[in-house]
Amino acid sequence: MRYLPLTPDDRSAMLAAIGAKSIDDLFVDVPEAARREGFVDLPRVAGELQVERALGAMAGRNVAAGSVPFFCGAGAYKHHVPATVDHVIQRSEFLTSYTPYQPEIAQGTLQYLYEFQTQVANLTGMPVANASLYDGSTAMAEGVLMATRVTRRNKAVISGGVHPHYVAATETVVHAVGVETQVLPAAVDAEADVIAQIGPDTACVVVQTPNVFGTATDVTKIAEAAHAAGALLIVVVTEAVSMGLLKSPGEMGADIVAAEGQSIGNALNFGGPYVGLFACREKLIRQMPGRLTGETVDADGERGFVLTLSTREQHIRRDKATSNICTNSGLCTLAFTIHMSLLGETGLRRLALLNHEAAVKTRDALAAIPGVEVLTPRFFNEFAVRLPKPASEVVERLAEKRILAGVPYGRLAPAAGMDDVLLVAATEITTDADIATLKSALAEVL
Amino acid sequence: MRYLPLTPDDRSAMLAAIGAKSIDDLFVDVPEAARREGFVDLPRVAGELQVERALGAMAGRNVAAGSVPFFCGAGAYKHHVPATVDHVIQRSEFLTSYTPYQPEIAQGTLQYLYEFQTQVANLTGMPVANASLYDGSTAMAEGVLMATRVTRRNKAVISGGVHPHYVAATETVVHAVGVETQVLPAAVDAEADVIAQIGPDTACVVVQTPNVFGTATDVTKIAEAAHAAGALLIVVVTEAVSMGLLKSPGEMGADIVAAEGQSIGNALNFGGPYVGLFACREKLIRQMPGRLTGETVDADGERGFVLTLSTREQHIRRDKATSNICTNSGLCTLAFTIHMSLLGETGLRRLALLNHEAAVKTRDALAAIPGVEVLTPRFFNEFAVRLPKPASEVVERLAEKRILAGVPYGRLAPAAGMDDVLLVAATEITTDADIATLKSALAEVL
Amino acid sequence: QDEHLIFESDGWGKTGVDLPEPKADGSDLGDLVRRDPIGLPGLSEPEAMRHYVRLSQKNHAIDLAIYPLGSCTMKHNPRLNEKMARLPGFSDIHPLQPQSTVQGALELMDQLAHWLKTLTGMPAVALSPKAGAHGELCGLMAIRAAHRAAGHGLRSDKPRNKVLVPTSAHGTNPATAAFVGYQVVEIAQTEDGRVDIKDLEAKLGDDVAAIMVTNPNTCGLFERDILEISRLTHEAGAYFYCDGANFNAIVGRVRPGDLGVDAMHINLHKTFSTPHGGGGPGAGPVVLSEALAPFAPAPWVVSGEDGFRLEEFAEGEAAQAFGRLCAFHGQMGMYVRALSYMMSHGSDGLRQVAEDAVLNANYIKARLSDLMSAAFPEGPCMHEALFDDEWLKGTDVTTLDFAKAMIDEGFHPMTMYFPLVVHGAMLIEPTETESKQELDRFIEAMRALAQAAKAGDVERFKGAPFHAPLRRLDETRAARQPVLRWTAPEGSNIAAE
Amino acid sequence: QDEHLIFESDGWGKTGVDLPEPKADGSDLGDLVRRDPIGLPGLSEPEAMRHYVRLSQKNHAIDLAIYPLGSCTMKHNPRLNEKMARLPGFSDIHPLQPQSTVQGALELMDQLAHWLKTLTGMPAVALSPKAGAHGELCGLMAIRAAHRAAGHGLRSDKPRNKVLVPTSAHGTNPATAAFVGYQVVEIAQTEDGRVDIKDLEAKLGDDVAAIMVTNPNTCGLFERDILEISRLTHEAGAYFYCDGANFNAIVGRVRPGDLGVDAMHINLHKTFSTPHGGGGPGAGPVVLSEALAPFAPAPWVVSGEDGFRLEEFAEGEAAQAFGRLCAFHGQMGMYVRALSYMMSHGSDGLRQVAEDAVLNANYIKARLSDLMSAAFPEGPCMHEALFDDEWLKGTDVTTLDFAKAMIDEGFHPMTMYFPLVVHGAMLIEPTETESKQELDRFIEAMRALAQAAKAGDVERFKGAPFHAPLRRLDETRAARQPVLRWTAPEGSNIAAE
Repeated sequence: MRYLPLTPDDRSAMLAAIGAKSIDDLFVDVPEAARREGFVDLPRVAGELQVERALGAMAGRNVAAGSVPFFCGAGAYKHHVPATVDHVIQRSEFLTSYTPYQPEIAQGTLQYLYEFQTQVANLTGMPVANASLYDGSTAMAEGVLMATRVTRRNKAVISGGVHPHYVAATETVVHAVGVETQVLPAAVDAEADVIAQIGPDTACVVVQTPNVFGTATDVTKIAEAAHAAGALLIVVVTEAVSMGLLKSPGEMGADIVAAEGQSIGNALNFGGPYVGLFACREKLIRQMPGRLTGETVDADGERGFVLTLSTREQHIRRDKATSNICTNSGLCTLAFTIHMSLLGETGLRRLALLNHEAAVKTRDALAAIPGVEVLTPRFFNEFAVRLPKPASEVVERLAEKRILAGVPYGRLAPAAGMDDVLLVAATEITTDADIATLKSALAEVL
Repeated sequence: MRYLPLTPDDRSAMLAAIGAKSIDDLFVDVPEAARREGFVDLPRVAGELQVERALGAMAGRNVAAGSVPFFCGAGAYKHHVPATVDHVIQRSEFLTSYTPYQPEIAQGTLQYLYEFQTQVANLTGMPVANASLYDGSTAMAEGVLMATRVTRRNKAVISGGVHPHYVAATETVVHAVGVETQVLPAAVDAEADVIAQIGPDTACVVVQTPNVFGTATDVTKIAEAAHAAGALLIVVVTEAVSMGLLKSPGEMGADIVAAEGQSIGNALNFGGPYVGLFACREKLIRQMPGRLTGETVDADGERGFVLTLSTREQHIRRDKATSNICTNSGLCTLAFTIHMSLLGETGLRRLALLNHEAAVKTRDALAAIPGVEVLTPRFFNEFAVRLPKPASEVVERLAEKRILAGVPYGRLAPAAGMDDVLLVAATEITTDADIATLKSALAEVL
Repeated sequence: QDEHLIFESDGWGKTGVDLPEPKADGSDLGDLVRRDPIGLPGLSEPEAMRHYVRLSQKNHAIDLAIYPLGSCTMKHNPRLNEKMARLPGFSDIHPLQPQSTVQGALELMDQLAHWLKTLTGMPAVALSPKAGAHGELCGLMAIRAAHRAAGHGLRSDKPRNKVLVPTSAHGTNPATAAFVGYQVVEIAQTEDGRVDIKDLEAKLGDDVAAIMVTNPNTCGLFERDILEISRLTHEAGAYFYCDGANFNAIVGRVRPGDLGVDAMHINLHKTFSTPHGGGGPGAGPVVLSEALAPFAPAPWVVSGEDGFRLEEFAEGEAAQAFGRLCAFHGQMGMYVRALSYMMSHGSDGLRQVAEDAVLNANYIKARLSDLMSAAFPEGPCMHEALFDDEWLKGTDVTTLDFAKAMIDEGFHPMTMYFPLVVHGAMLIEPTETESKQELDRFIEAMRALAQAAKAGDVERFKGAPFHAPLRRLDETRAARQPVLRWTAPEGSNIAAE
Repeated sequence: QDEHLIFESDGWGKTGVDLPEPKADGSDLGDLVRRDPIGLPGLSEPEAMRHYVRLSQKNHAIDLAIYPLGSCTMKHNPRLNEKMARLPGFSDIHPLQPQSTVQGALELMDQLAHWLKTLTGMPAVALSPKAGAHGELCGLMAIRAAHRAAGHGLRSDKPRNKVLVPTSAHGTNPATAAFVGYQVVEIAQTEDGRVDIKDLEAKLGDDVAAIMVTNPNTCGLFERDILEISRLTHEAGAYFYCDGANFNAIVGRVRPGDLGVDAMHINLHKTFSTPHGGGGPGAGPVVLSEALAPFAPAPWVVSGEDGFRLEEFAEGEAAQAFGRLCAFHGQMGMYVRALSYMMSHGSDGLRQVAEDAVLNANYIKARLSDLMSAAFPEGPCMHEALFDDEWLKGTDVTTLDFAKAMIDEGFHPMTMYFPLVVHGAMLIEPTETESKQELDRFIEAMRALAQAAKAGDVERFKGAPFHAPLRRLDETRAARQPVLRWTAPEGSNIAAE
């Protein structure tokens, strides 16, 4: 087996050095009843060629986003990632290193995490960010928990514009610790309803902008209302590129930002791995979940970086930790950092404008189709339309024509009664030809 | 432009430091008549996405070997290359380094070249090998030139079993320096005719085994005859994997081996870059062309490697050099070395047997088709068949069915009058299903 | 050599990405548009490449030398897996594409599930947990849901509100149990490093929801009484959660299902070699027993006549589950790598993995035990060898010092001060992908260091590392005055926040 | 840290590739089968990975720091190009597939030819030369063929059997000319580093086949009299071969066709950034004038109504050519990379390449000329700055010593002792892909070193490098007692030859 360096001779010599007769001697502690002789019922060792063929066949049965006109979004976006990004993250020294617990020989990882934290803080307009969480949805859950720790209140008010999967993932976790959630009805402009629900028991208000219907909102007033009530404002962002064009959550008064960073540097990957961005106000640092990198000096006074404030974490605090999280999205974080370093402010703003431009073009094209009603008035790169037929049917019909037309809102929330709503996203990869193809095919199937 | 780090501000500051008013000041030595204003008539700067789309479209118009039943050989072979190989050769430290003229900071390159030289020497059964030439065909040309230098004779006898492109490439070069070539008629067992042509003016005899028709020959007798006449024997090998199963050229008495190393570690690449293997007897070292790596010590007595015997080379000897060659196939050499290190003797022998097995199976399948005559009696992984129709027509018809059935000999040598001969190769990638598909499709088009 | 931060480059205003000139200016968004500088430097591609390549060379990596972190399992990461994960048919598909366009992806998830279930002897698996700790969460929530369904929820009359955890457990175990509302009760450990059955028996009762046991445990030992432990647990009406971090030691030889396990997460990076990537991303699928299977979270794949289907919302009995754990379907990129690894090994190769991992660890233990004090000298260890600092007594060298001195020898230190039950613990896990040659090199270096420590060469340890990119770092200072981001120096004219 | 050779590993008998068990045993091949051991160790994949990754870290690379080798042009190698070259539609096609199945590949060759012809202002190009020196061969053979066709072959009555080459030329120029049977005659150089027109005029005559001039030349200077040179050459009935190694200095601003060039090779790695790869593979297409175009070697691409066609054998007028240069169609993998690079830059970006390359070189020259002696202080240089060792006189430090001391500062040395026309030459080429920040870092280090040399800190130079994987190597010993391969130590039981 190509990954196993020991030869039969090595094994014999080593058993002799140990003083064991056979390998079975080393498994004596396993109760006899649980010892398995022979091999489990699965195929035997396979060469690279065989594995490539088997997995290649599976891969071949999927329709890759880059090969067709593509308009899916709803929390995962197809962007172009520079070749440099994927090259660097595959370097042995990044790919095959561990959590940087020994900072003297892990400055590579620690420094890029520090750069990442700074980039995320600046992008979100917040003073500090952590070194990432699993994804945007679990970041939202951690945000709500953190808000309850900070405010010592027990209720989260969640806008109806937040991605239903984010709400579900959050409720799973926060309900477990007894936090109450009040989820407002889904609506394209759901944020308008939030302020009225804030009460003295509200730990936090959670809003998303652009929301799941694409609506971009200035949440400054919601922040003011939350703060007036002693609650925190959590802003969720599922499309990180939007912050290159839209006012940052920090500027609008967010206390905590939970965002999905997949759009920068990371592929669609059928939903994971992604990278959760998490930023907050400075005074909340010690209540933050997850890994943090900080600056310090070494014994010679040279600048260096270390993981810090680990007294919040499970490996030190055990059952008193701020979260049970033990990893971050290391390599996805690196991809984010490199892509963002390449973009810079100039590139990010331009990228954001190109996304917006493509979405506006798409909107204009679809709006011209009889029977299609555009629902979202102000959006970044995604908007909702109402169709005269169930959206999932339409999407399937278009998939047969090799067009991936978007995400039916009903797929995210079957019970919402909005089965005729389709979420349509466009990015810098969307061409005029893609839009024209979508337009004519959609007109045909309606 | 993403590859150009200077900003407009940088440029101004630098011009100021230089004392130039504008960039044009730095081009004053260009005669005015030759200065070009404005841009040449070509497209402007393009982003990664645009370039990927344009080149991706071109790539998409080719039929990749791995996607169809594939039987082409004739000097270039489709083998499976482990993922590790391509990963390592893309490491910055290998990919973006230069010729190792500064050995203190190039030991990575120098050591693998030393390993490569040893592997090639052992594989070919020769005492020494150089650090590679451009490809097998130019290696053969260099071999003939070297033989004329060593023997001070002026004529090369070339077997009719040598790949016609190799002969053409060799004649181009050796005719330029006035070396005479006698190329014997093409025949499946052409080696049988060679001995009779050796004379007192023969500098070298060039034979290929397996030859272009796939025939494997024991050339020991030819070596003896050549040596008896004071000539050198040059053995050409176009399929390096064959040496894992067949007697090595060295064992059979070769003085010089010129081989194509593409089969180990390197992709088909539509014909290049490939890697020329070049090995010879020890006493001929100082007449060798190309780069050589040797062992030495550093100032502290530590073992290290350097480029050596460079007094043979053009940058020192100028018009007295053994060759004008200035590069080697560096990165292809590395790919060869890594793949060979992974294979080891055990893996190489097994790989060779699998190739032979696949070719025998293919032979048996085709032999059963009425009208197909198998011409090659003893072969490694390639053989010739005579078809009842012109081979190029048959190949085109099968290509329409997305089967790449082999190489018509007539494509290599239109004047040889062997247009009905097809060269068919099989390797470890050939499946039973591929063979069955070829068989039934071939039967159909004949 | 100091490598500046990107914020200290001259990249303000530059970009390393060529994009067409946008026609949109965002004016249709009015007030929503961001006006202030964001504070993101841009680098040309050559500068970015060089910056990150330089940084990378400051890292240790498994591709450079043994990385003997006990409990972390740093093994070789095959590049085939990286190549497979990058096939556009896997990497370039959207989680919410029509299912008819992702049949191959669903098949892959189904196949992965099949391999995991077969190897563990368990009937069900929840794939979506995004890391080991997330898997623990998933498992405990399934247990909680099952108890609730049986009338023993946390707010019921007869609440099962305790989780028993051995002292030697990973920190995530108590953290997770507490996280989902359980009271954590520690179980004592015997002198030979196993769960104290007597103590367990005493603490089991109708208020116990589950036990969480790592097996092989964090001392690198197999729990000999594991069948007894699971019997007692089930008799008490509790569930057996197994921390699967060390499954790599037994894969192919022991099926957790045969041990009575009800739920176990599998760290795909530990047993199935998905890359650690400097700390993630991980993946922590959870296998479940018949009893817990109905309480798995959405989504899951079912295979039917017309292909594969992804169930994204629980219906019927499954609606008793607790919902979903994350936005989409989990770590697809890791599924591909793990399946590629499993298919490569096959059932024979995977069994060999466990055997070689255990053999390598015992070899290290055998070769070092004359100089260093094995924490549990009697009997074999499993995949990792545990030493304490007894042997350093009187040398003035601590476990930490010793670890830092290993850096100067070109090795990554072993895990130290974990598990907590052993004083000055040094936990060494070589994994199965180390050759005897590399093990011998490591052992010789360790022996030389141990002799130096005993010989009183204290400065070599106290000052270590001397030959690393940096000397020892001041972690206290970092925590006391946290500096968690770069800020422009005062007086600079950088257009950042 | 010494890294053993693979032959010193314990890999005799191992393999790192899993292959099915062959059913064939080769017995049908009888005597032809190899029986003796070959002598090839095998490594498991983790061992192979580690060995080569460790080795790699002993190399300097452009991705680590500036690599200022004059005349070698070490610039950034975009990874986009690597990605494009690996598209299966390019990397996984056979050179002898039916042409109907490689239309995209032929289109790419056609496109590449179009860009090269347009940028050089030349009507034809031969793509197949496999490196710069191979391109020189191609060009001179075309010239030879043209003279032969005109009755001035080497064996004719009025042979044109001389090639004029300036003293400053690359070694490949005289080597190639001699190789194809020409007598090499050197042309003198003026004090300002250019071709001495008087000397050229004196030597031109009806026995001269060609001149070979590098422009910009190897002193980094543009040949001011280039139009005069080509006029005189053509008047004498000779051809003008231009060594295109330094085309990167003028691309987009000057077209060699406008200078009267008849043939010029283009090192794709220098101007169009295909990776050097530790010494190759290169690629050296040759552009040709109208007069030489009929003498191009096979194969070439023609575009017709029904697509692209590869002509593999010369017919008609083209049959006057000299045949083919190599087995197939040249360095396809490099064509893809070069076209990817050219398309990325576009006509505007390529012009900027030349301007920035020249600007960077002049900046270095300007910033160092007070401490070091520029070989040609007057006027601007082109893409490289040339210094001599005049300024080191009396310091006991040689150019070599200075170069080795640069290693200790983290930089690769510049090219030294070339061109030969300058004493103790130091030829510095930064390329356009260096930022001002990196140039300033380099310049500061160079200045500090220069000051140290002048201050008499000789040991810092004589002993250098001190901070490299190895100290200075004994090259004389290597050449005197050549050890060109590993052999098993006597008495070892290794089953090798």
